[in-house]
Amino acid sequence: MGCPCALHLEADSVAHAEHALAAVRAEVARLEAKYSHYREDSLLARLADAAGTPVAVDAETANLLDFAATLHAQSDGRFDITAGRLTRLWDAQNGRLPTAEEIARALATTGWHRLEWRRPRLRLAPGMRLDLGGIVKEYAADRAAELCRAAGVVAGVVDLGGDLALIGPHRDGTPWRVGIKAPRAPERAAARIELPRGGLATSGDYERTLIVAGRRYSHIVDPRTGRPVAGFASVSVVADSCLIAGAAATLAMLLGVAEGGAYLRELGLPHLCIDDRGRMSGDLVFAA
Amino acid sequence: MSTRLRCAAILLWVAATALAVEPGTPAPDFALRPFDATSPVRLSDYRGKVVLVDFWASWCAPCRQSLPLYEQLRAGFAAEDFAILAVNLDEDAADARAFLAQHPVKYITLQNPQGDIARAFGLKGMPSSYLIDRDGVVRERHVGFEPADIDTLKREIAALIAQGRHAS
Amino acid sequence: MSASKRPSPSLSLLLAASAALVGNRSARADEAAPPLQSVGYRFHVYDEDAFPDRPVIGSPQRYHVDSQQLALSARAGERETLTLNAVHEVMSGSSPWYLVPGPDRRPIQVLSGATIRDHRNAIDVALTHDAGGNDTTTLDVSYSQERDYHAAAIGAQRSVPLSSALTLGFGGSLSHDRLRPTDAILYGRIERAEKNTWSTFGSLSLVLSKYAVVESGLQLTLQSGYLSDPYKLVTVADQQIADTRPDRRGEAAWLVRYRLAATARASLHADARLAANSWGQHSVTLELGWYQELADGWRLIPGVRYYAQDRARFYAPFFDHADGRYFSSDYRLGAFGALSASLDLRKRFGHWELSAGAERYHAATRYALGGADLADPATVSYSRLFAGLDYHFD
Amino acid sequence: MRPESRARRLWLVLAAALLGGCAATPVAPWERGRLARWDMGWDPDPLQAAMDRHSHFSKEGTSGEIGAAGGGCGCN
Repeated sequence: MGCPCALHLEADSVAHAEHALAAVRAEVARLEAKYSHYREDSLLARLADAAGTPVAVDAETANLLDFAATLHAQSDGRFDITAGRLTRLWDAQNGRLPTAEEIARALATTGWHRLEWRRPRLRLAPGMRLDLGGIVKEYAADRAAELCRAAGVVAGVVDLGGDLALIGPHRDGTPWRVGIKAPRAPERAAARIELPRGGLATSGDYERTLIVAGRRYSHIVDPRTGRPVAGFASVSVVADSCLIAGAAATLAMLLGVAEGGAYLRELGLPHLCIDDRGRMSGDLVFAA
Repeated sequence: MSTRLRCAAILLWVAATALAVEPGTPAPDFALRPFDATSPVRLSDYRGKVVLVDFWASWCAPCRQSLPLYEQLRAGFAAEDFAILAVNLDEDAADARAFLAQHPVKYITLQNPQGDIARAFGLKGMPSSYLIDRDGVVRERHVGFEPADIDTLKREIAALIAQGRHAS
Repeated sequence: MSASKRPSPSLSLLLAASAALVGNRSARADEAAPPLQSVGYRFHVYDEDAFPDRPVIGSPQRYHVDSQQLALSARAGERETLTLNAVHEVMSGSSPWYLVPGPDRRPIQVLSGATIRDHRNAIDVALTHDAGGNDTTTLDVSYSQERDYHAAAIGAQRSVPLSSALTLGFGGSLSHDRLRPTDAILYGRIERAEKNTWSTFGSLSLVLSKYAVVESGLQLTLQSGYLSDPYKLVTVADQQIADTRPDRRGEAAWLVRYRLAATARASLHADARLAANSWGQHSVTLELGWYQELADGWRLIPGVRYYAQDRARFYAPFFDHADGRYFSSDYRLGAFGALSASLDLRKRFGHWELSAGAERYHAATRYALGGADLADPATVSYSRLFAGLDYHFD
Repeated sequence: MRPESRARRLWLVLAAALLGGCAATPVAPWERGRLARWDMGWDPDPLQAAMDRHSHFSKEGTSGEIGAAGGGCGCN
């Protein structure tokens, strides 16, 4: 997943733990291969190659697309997985700012309305590329936790680069103490909270960030303007699943400081927002 | 072929070709009386909302599981443009009432002891549910019920609610 | 793009949209439901009529069996049900040994002097997989153990709907039985023996109307091994020799079952069976039951049963000459018929169900299929009583 | 009457009953309330049915049922 991953388990035996670890590794590798934004052999790359013609997708992909459709509706179009070309332009790997012409060209292949989605058939507009950032890593964390439970390991945490899915509380029933990353010093925790189950996800401008001439350009791009969002440095959300937490956090990032905070309050999910000056807001502030 | 056997063959053929409501076709409208009210409820009154029409009966074993889960579904989507209309097909209303006393639900339960609405929908099994979009078009059909189906249904309902917002 | 609209936050929509991906385990009823579905207990008393005052050697007291049955059924997976049936029986009494010709050539029964006291323990475990839509597969394993008899069996059966009205059933079973008769040396009985039973069946059931269903099935059974009764003797030319039967037996049975929902609160059960085996026996069975629901959870179930068979080729009360290879005077291989009547009363209150019932089984040579020349005095009538208590968890 | 001819007559009656079934009117899924009743099962009380079969099997020379047969016992 291109980020440090960790698995904390409490199991009956080393063999038990290794069994769970192997299952997690295989699952994360499977999802990485299938939905990677970068790999040219991924399903997303193959869908981009087939853009213009309808393709029947598998049930898992269909479920992810349906989930993305709901997020698109909830964010009034700001969360848009069709923005793959745009997000690539603003990726740190480019090392330079995109030109206005490049942005305009990417925008022309972006937009949920340009995609035809009627389960199980998907047709991308020519030139369109999907980006499942904000969903797929979080989904992978939930899947990994589920696999651990299925393997009989009921206490533990899956950590995929700061997105956490709880397998279950410590074996004595106490919750895990988990840290929320500080956006400007990701090695340090901005806050610590206790979590028995569910998921915690953070969306921030510190990952895959393009820095040009001392200015930070978030990889989270508003598909309506084609430019990175400005506002929060990071948003962390706690929810029943890492998937929900990640989706809510990404949506809040996209909505910006004023609307994003209101959105999270209305959802009623515990959250911590940190703006670009390091000011914190949200009901998890006490944990900082 | 004897007349009797020929009759049987014709009846079976008629049964096999009876029109069934498939996803993509408009849901047949109906007006049915609820258990707890006198004035009939029309499906078309719910145009603009996503509607789940569930055909059930007290004798249908999976309905013991489906009713409580549909009640959770109703509660989960209470704030949305979503409604459940349950069409009961018991011949004897007393059986249905006894079942509802055991498995109380807050969504609307309608009586269709003659089964003509079930026939209009061309039910293939019991229970059967039809997910109808805001324009009154059947989008999904589920025959039988298993607890895991509720997740599929939730996704489908969420997708239809999202689509409606889109169009508006 | 148009001016920004206010987003519409809805956690329930987010949860719903993600349900298919990450599940929503707390909302599922199957995890909250108890794995146990039902538990049942029955106590049966089976009592054979004593020999009437006829000349008898030995005790006139015949078989008496007290049986206890414990059954439970539990969910064993999302689509699997496990049922377990355990039986403990205590048998006592004397059993027919052999017949001798009386002064008027009427057979006289000789009973073994010793009173048998034995018990039997049996267990049957069945796992049913329900693929939905009436498509089920059942595997079962059973074991039965007595002091002198052990039987282990496995079976499988499948039920597949062919159309909305027609269902196909088929299956088979295999049983391996081991005998170690008691007092084998003392009485010159076989010391140990085995037999195997293969059985297969196929059936079709058809929905006739809103009120009636019918099922027709054929069962074929093949037995091989030691099929004689080690405890029985037979009089051949005034000598008692061991009961001697062929070591193979094939049997075919055709069954028809009919169920009619006669009224809103009652149904009629009618079962018929025709059977024939390679030992020359034929039989007819007719069974009628009426399930009447009464007020307040009461239910009354009267039933009648008619059974008639003719005799096996090598059966006679006694043989004057030793011509032939096989000899048996086991009354079960003779010609007889039986009429039985039963009455079952049940009362349901909440999750509990109390049941009690009785059966009177009256057997006589005069009911035999095709009649019989000589009445076998061992032909037995019995009475049966039972009481039970069941608990249903749902 | 000879046993064979009596048996043959019964076969005929049962066969006619079965063929009559071909003329059955199709029953819609929602019309199966009566058929779904407990007392309309082939063996509504399997526990009781097992015991009935056991006692008949131990007394009679022939047997047979629809369904997989179980193991034997010393009773027969």
